[in-house]
Amino acid sequence: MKLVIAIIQPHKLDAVKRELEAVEVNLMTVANVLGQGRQKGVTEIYRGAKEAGGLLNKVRLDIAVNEAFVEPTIAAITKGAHTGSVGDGKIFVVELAECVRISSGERGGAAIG
Amino acid sequence: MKLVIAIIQPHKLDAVKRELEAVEVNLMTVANVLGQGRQKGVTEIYRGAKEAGGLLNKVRLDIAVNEAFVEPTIAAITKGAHTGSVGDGKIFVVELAECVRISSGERGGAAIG
Amino acid sequence: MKLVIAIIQPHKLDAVKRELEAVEVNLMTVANVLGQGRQKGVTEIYRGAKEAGGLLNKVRLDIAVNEAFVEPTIAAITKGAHTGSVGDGKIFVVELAECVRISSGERGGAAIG
Amino acid sequence: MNSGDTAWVLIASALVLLMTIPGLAFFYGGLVRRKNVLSILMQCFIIVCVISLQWVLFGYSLAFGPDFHGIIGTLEWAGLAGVGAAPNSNYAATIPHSVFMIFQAMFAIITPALIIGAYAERVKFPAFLLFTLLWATFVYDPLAHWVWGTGGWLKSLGGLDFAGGIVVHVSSGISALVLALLLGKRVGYNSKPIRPHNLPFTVLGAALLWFGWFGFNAGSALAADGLAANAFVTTNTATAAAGLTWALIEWWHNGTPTILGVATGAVAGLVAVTPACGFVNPMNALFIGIIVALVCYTAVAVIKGKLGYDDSLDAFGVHGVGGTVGTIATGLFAEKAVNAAGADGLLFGNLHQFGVQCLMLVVTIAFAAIMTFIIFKIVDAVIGMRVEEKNEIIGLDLTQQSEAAYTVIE
Amino acid sequence: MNSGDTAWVLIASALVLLMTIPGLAFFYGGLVRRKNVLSILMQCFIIVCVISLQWVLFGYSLAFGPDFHGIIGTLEWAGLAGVGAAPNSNYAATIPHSVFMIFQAMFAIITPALIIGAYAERVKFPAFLLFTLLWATFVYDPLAHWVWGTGGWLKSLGGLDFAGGIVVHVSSGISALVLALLLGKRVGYNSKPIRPHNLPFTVLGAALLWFGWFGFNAGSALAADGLAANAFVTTNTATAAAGLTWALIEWWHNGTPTILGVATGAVAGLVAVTPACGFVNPMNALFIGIIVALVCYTAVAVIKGKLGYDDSLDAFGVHGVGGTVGTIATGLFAEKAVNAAGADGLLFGNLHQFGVQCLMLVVTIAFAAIMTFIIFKIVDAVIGMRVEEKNEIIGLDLTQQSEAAYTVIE
Amino acid sequence: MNSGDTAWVLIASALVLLMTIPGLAFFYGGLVRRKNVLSILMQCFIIVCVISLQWVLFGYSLAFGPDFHGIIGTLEWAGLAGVGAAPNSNYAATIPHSVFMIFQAMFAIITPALIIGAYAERVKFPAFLLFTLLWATFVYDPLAHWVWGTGGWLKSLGGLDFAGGIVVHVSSGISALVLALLLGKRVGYNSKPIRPHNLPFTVLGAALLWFGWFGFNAGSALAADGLAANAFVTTNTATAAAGLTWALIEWWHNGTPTILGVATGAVAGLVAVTPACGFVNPMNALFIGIIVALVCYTAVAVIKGKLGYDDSLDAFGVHGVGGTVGTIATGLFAEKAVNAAGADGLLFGNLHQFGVQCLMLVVTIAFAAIMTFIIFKIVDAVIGMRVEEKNEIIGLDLTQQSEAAYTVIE
Ligand SMILES: Nc1ncnc2c1ncn2[C@@H]1O[C@H](COP(=O)(O)OP(=O)(O)O)[C@@H](O)[C@H]1O
Ligand SMILES: Nc1ncnc2c1ncn2[C@@H]1O[C@H](COP(=O)(O)OP(=O)(O)O)[C@@H](O)[C@H]1O
Ligand SMILES: Nc1ncnc2c1ncn2[C@@H]1O[C@H](COP(=O)(O)OP(=O)(O)O)[C@@H](O)[C@H]1O
Repeated sequence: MKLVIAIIQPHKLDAVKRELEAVEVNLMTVANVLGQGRQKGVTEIYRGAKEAGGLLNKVRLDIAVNEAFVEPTIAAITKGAHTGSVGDGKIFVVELAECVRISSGERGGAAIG
Repeated sequence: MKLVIAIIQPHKLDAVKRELEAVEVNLMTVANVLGQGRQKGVTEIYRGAKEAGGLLNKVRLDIAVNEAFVEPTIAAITKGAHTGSVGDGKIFVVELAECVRISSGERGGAAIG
Repeated sequence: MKLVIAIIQPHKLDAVKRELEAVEVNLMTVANVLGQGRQKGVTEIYRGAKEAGGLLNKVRLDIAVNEAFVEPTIAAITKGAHTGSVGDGKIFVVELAECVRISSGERGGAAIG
Repeated sequence: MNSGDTAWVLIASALVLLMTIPGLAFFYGGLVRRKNVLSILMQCFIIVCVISLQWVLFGYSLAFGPDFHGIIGTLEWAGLAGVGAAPNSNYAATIPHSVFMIFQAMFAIITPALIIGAYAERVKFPAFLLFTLLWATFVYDPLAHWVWGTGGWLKSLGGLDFAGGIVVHVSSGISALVLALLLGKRVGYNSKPIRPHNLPFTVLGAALLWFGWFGFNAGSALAADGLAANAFVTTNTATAAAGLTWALIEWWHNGTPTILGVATGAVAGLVAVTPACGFVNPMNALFIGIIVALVCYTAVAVIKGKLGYDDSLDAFGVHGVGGTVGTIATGLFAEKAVNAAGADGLLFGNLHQFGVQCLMLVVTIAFAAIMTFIIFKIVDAVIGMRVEEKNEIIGLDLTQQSEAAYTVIE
Repeated sequence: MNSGDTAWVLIASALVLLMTIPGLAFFYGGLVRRKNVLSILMQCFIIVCVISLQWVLFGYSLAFGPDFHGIIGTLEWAGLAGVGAAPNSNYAATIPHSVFMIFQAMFAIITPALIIGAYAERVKFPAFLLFTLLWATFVYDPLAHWVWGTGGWLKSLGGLDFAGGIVVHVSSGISALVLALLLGKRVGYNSKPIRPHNLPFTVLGAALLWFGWFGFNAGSALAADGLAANAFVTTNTATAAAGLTWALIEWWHNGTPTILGVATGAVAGLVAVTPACGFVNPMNALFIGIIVALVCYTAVAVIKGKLGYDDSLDAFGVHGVGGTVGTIATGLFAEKAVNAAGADGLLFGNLHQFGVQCLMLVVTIAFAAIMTFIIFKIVDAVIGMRVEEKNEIIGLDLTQQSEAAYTVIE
Repeated sequence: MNSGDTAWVLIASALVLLMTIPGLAFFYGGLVRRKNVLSILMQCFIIVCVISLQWVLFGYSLAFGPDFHGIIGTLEWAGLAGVGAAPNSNYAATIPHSVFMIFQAMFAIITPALIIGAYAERVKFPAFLLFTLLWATFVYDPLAHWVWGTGGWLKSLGGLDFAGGIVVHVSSGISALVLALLLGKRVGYNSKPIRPHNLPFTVLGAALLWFGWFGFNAGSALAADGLAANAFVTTNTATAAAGLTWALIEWWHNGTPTILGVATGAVAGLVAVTPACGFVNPMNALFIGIIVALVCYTAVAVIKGKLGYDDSLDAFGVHGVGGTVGTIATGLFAEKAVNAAGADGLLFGNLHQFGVQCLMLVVTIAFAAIMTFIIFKIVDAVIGMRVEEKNEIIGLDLTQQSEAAYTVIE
């Protein structure tokens, strides 16, 4: 089991969700985050005081999947979020030691989907 | 050491915290997240435009614990968050390679609690 | 590759970012979280109803780095966030199995920076 | 007809509308949880719509129309028949009758809206709507007739209620208590305080209430004259005194004063001075403000906790209790020196007036409580007042209105 | 001169300013996404600044100054020359001329601000600014002269527009449609609804619009008298009827009523009653409210979706369509019994008036549409109306103004 | 007595209250960080309470009561003795004396509230409270007497201050600067800009300030007449000019205009036109608006940064500097043609008046600065003005009031 963590552009969320559905990955947890990456933030000005390049809004997806789904998940996210330019985001994959479904107490691969 | 990540219903947070306290797990990090799971979201309507089943509010707990506490932590979360119906949430467990307490510089198991 | 997760005091974010820059760690994802730690929350009162010690605002940093950067990253965060008192925060390190840059499709260590 | 008086009552009418939306809507809306804020705004807004229509169609006629045995107005003025530009000198000789009518419409609107505070976060929208319509028709309209309508029996007895301490606040506050008791507590109540999701909204609402209340109270003089001026000054003074007193009590009792406390105190002060503002002098208004803060604080922060009913936003604790304080205070502090058309109170040697005020109070409490009980039972039988637990947990915004107040991710 | 009338029109002027900022600004601002809210507030605010100056410098003179062949005012009153404390009896005999001027200034301000709803979330700030200035000068000012200016040709034909159904709402609403079509859809439109980022702000705005509209409509009587009272009552009644009707349609159509629906309906009611409020009686205003809700709901929730243009915040669907309904309704329901200076409408046997109203409508639609098209083309050529896609995605707040509305991490 | 004038000053009084809460409270509240917003709202709200009481108990008498050697009013009117429905013809012959009193109360309230901008985010609540009470009594009340009180020495010299440029803005602005210097910078100031946590709130506040300021300025005519009309028009014109000018300067200087800039400019315009509005014509008001934007922008965005004091929300930069500009401008642009009871300024050949204005300015600056210094030292010795660093970091809402503005998780 793996936990796939993706940081994407907010306006790509719907496209990514569509692609994930297409590979039957339907469960996920989504959060608002701010990103500092190669993409430069926009300068902000408040009463003349400038703040160069602040953090940018990003969306973080956490998706726990069984091994077989890891590559399809990465491919789907990439497909939905890709524009080819700086700021598209990153995907991080972490080994998952255990997974529990609270409602049923199921564990492991069975609990993921 | 493990990092226990739990996604639960927001209104169960207090109950979960009480159960965790009972097993002496007092430290945690909490965040607002949105979940897409088996539980269906509620349809929203704005000037006639419908959006079926949006994301649902969930709470994410990140709890770093030593090995001995992993199962008690899972059990406590389950106890506090369980209702038996769809939407109760999931627990994910990840191996923790290191832990550092910033104030003292302590590392490893000693830094977790 | 490792994923370094740091929970720090919000007002230390700028200092931490400066220290990270100094060791050439420029990419990161930042989120608002609430922490329950050894530091006590402040009592809140609403029309006479008291709630003792609620959760405290914290900032969470997720930084994916190659092995060589792990210790410098920990050191930089510690330097920026340290005051020596309760509440300074924690750093958690997790093994990273894979990393993908969406824009280019690059993988592994090359995708991280 | 007097253009200055007309200008004043027109703007006062607009101010009283402002009290309900956005004033009360934001005062209450900030106090609930994020998932229920729209339900409050919706309830306030739709009340404005529904009661505006009820009022012009028949409510005004029931309340202020030609008297039927002192207990109700006839339907002669239904659909505003005969309510036009010509003044009605029974009510206000220097302004168009329709201006008096619309000014009173705004009072009829805000009264049921005050009750929202008691059942917030747990009623079905259709049930709320039916309840409100019945309550306005069978509680507010008769009561307004008794106390303010030409020929109304409490008015004939000499009861004093300058701007609605009885008709607006006691009536809604008592009904709120009855509803809170009948509905039961919110899911999760008691385990820990249910925190206001947006206190700045609450402060915005409180400030707009204060602002609008000048229309409510000083507008009730129905002229731009010395009496309006007195009502304006007493209103501001009592409110300030109550807001400050509440802060000081909190300071002493809990160690810190809070903005929610000051805002709540100010509203309590506004409530208490409402029946009194055109009959008492400013220094006595100051006392009224101090007293009401002491009493309401005790009700809200001490007694409610002990009795354990869930008056979500303290509609009873502030309006019911505050209106009671104000009604009695009017019986104490009223003086003919302030308003020759009024009466002297107990402190000026007139025990009779004090008795009349207490009578009015008892009558109103009994009437409002009983009627609310009956209406609740009817609506509960027909529709069911309370939402399912599942929907209460998800929140009323999504389940009753299919809307969310704020986006999280865009 | 009459101090009561002056007091009323002064406060009414302030109320109409309040309609634009913060009223409309928050109504619209809540409906857009988080990243664009400041752009809306900015557009509303700067319109107030720019048009205030345009108006005193030359706009007022163009619109209301000495007539030139029925089509425009001369520049005789530019820089407010001769517009002082003495009343101008052509417009308002009992108040200072400068009060009439500033009251009208607020109308000139809000009209271009209404159009914002159509191009929200995708125009360049400099282009918006130039467009607005040209539109105010070449669309609003002439139209105001035709309908309201002494000697204006539509006024001479007997066209009735009490408070701006034609001049304000139809003109801006039609222009909004033209702009929406010319600009094209927002990035991501259609894939799923673009959700309001802060509905409480929208409700706040709607409530302030309702409140301020009393100044708009009842202030248009230019006196604190029975006519103002009638306009006040009809305004409130039509608005309430439209808000409630919208909720009921939604309930029947979608299963739940929404606060956004009630607020939208209320605004539609306000729009439709605007031309009519000083000519119709309250019960007919009630009908107007019901009708406009039915028509606008269809336009916004059914037709717009089918035709597929992106009128971001329904400036056309509410103001264009609602203003049209109101203008026609005035031709139907107007009666001399309400306002002797008005006329009877079709239902009172006067087909002529109905024809005049339709003529006004056609003229206004054609004029506004053509002029907006021309101005758009000019501005688009000079500056470019639409922001780059990249900037649209990042949001206008950061890219057009270098500001963010809310902090995320502090 | 005149009902139209009374109606106007009553509503104007309510408008000036609205300026403080919610106007200024939200203008300032949006500019601070999330953790301090309630502290601002609290400070504004409690000032309304405390000064309302101070004013009726003794403040009004000190400021406007029977003169004692030109420097202070006696306590003859303490507790509003003799301040009732009968007009006081020294101040306003056509409205009840109590209306004049309550109108002035609102000025006494907002003045210390303006100072909040200088010490925001770092004072102890009890210290703030004591400071405010002392400042109102020992700075505001005497100054109001000198400039506006019958017999006041600056008034006797012929100083012109129509609505409080000196009494309200210069006095508070200078005191703000002194406080900012004495208190020192906020923790973390300078490392990077402290960003406004909710700019829509700030815009809401600015818009309500603009709206309420019509009451402030045009209400200062104390009648609904041509003078009020002039004040209304000049106020709107100067404000619009200043808002637009600020945007243009920013555009040129930084590349983009901002809504915070426009709002700040508008407030600066309002401030500068305050002393002048009843003495100058609209076109000169337009110039005043342009000038004040240029000067205040320089003060806020250039000079402050160089000098390095932390005037958190620019209370000095806007009110101190803007009030100074307005006071001098009054000495330049005033003309008897606008207000026969006024005087001609320098541009109309009257050097004397210009001198008097400068004298008033110097006196006020010196008096306010010295008194603020003394009061600060006293309060700092007794209570300590500044919060502990730990509490400043956690935020004033939690540490001074035990409240949080917004819930994060529910
Ligand atoms: N090494 C990293 N650790 C944590 N987050 C990262 C890292 N690199 C990128 N991110 C996240 O991904 C987002 C996109 O990164 P960016 O460098 O702009 O994109 P890209 O690599 O596609 O050009 C960043 O804003 C940040 O949130
Ligand atoms: N595979 C997964 N990956 C990431 N998050 C998940 C996954 N499965 C569930 N979740 C999270 O858990 C929440 C509850 O899931 P749901 O399927 O509704 O609950 P349950 O399995 O208890 O019925 C979801 O809303 C989502 O946030
Ligand atoms: N074991 C843990 N698991 C998850 N989060 C933790 C854990 N320990 C600490 N934290 C996070 O770190 C923050 C700081 O912890 P705290 O105990 O106050 O700091 P310190 O250890 O530096 O005194 C907490 O508020 C919490 O968010």
